[in-house]
Amino acid sequence: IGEIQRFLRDDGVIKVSRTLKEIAVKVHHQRERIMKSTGKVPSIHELAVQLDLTTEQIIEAEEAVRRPQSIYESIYE
Amino acid sequence: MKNEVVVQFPSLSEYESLARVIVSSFMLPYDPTFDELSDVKTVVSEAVTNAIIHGYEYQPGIVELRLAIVAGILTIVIKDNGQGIDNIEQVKEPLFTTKPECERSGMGFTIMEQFMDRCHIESTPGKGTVVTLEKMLVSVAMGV
Amino acid sequence: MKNEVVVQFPSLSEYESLARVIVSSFMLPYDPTFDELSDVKTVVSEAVTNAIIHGYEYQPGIVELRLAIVAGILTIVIKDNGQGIDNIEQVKEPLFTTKPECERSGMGFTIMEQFMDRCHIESTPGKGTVVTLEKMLVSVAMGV
Ligand SMILES: Nc1ncnc2c1ncn2[C@@H]1O[C@H](COP(=O)(O)OP(=O)(O)O)[C@@H](O)[C@H]1O
Ligand SMILES: Nc1ncnc2c1ncn2[C@@H]1O[C@H](COP(=O)(O)OP(=O)(O)O)[C@@H](O)[C@H]1O
Ligand SMILES: [Mg+2]
Ligand SMILES: [Mg+2]
Repeated sequence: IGEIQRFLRDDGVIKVSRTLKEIAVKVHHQRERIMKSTGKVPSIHELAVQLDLTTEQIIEAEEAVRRPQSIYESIYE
Repeated sequence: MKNEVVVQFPSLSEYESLARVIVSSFMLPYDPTFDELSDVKTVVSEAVTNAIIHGYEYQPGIVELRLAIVAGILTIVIKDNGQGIDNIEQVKEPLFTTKPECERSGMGFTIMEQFMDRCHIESTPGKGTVVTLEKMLVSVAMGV
Repeated sequence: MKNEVVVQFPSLSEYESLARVIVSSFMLPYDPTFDELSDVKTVVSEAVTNAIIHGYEYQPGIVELRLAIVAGILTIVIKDNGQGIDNIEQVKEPLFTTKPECERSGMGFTIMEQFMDRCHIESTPGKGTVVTLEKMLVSVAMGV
């Protein structure tokens, strides 16, 4: 993620919505993985640590993929 | 209330998202699970949407959101100064809605009662509505 | 202010993150760039931290955050009712800090001035401080 962010930063005009969507996908996969292996729902903190993200990023990402605009993007990308 | 967060925002549906991230961030220090968080976000969405579409009927107004956690109990208060509710028992009934034309499900209050440990409605017709929601946080309850 | 969001939260550093996600959620409908959002979150952190550690000196108090976007200009107001600032010109100077023991960098206001288009400080000693920050949003400016 750090790498991606650095790349995106260089570009300068990359939209946040895009980065957040990528984070949301990672979070979703990790959550499924944890639930399969432990049978428990992970906490946001656990996911943040495992994915080297901040809890803030997870909250933002989860919300961003709810937006109609993001749905539009994921359909047409 | 101790350590309370108070938010006022315009009665526009674009702020539903704001209310959801605020409650998420507020709960974070209590290490919520994904599911806990998603339940709470859902009820906040329901209550905020109600304030916007029923309370203010899409007219400009201010929605107030208050959050506090005391002794492991999360309290969420959602307040509007809109048209209020005549019959509180009736609106709590599953599938009851006064806006069937809006494709509303009439399940908002049912969801709030289901997902939270307490759902209390106070309302004065012509003055507005205050919905108070409470939930015992599992992680805190378990002493995690 | 039109379409303004007002948030009051206790002067505890755990709410710095709340302030950051609030501003982020508030800006997101305007489809900000990565840099824009990260700059704005940084200045919000700086101003909120200042209110907590300098304004209230870690004593209990309320920090107020106000957000509005009008004609593509984001306005952020951070207000405390803390001890206030004696010499505003002085505190704006790079590296100036009254808390060198805290490993503060003295760069808070310099960062705010750098990252935002406007940084205005109003303060009354003994009464509190209001910091007003403005930024023209690129995405809006470009009509994206
Ligand atoms: N904030 C409010 N102000 C006025 N009326 C409300 C409010 N919230 C709910 N109501 C009334 O309660 C009814 C049931 O609400 P709800 O269970 O959320 O179903 P729905 O929103 O789908 O109609 C609404 O149809 C409306 O008449
Ligand atoms: N909200 C505030 N209330 C009172 N004093 C403040 C406030 N914000 C900043 N100051 C004063 O301005 C100085 C410079 O602030 P800043 O540039 O952020 O550097 P730093 O926080 O690292 O000291 C602080 O050391 C403090 O004396
Ligand atoms: Mg409803
Ligand atoms: Mg500072």
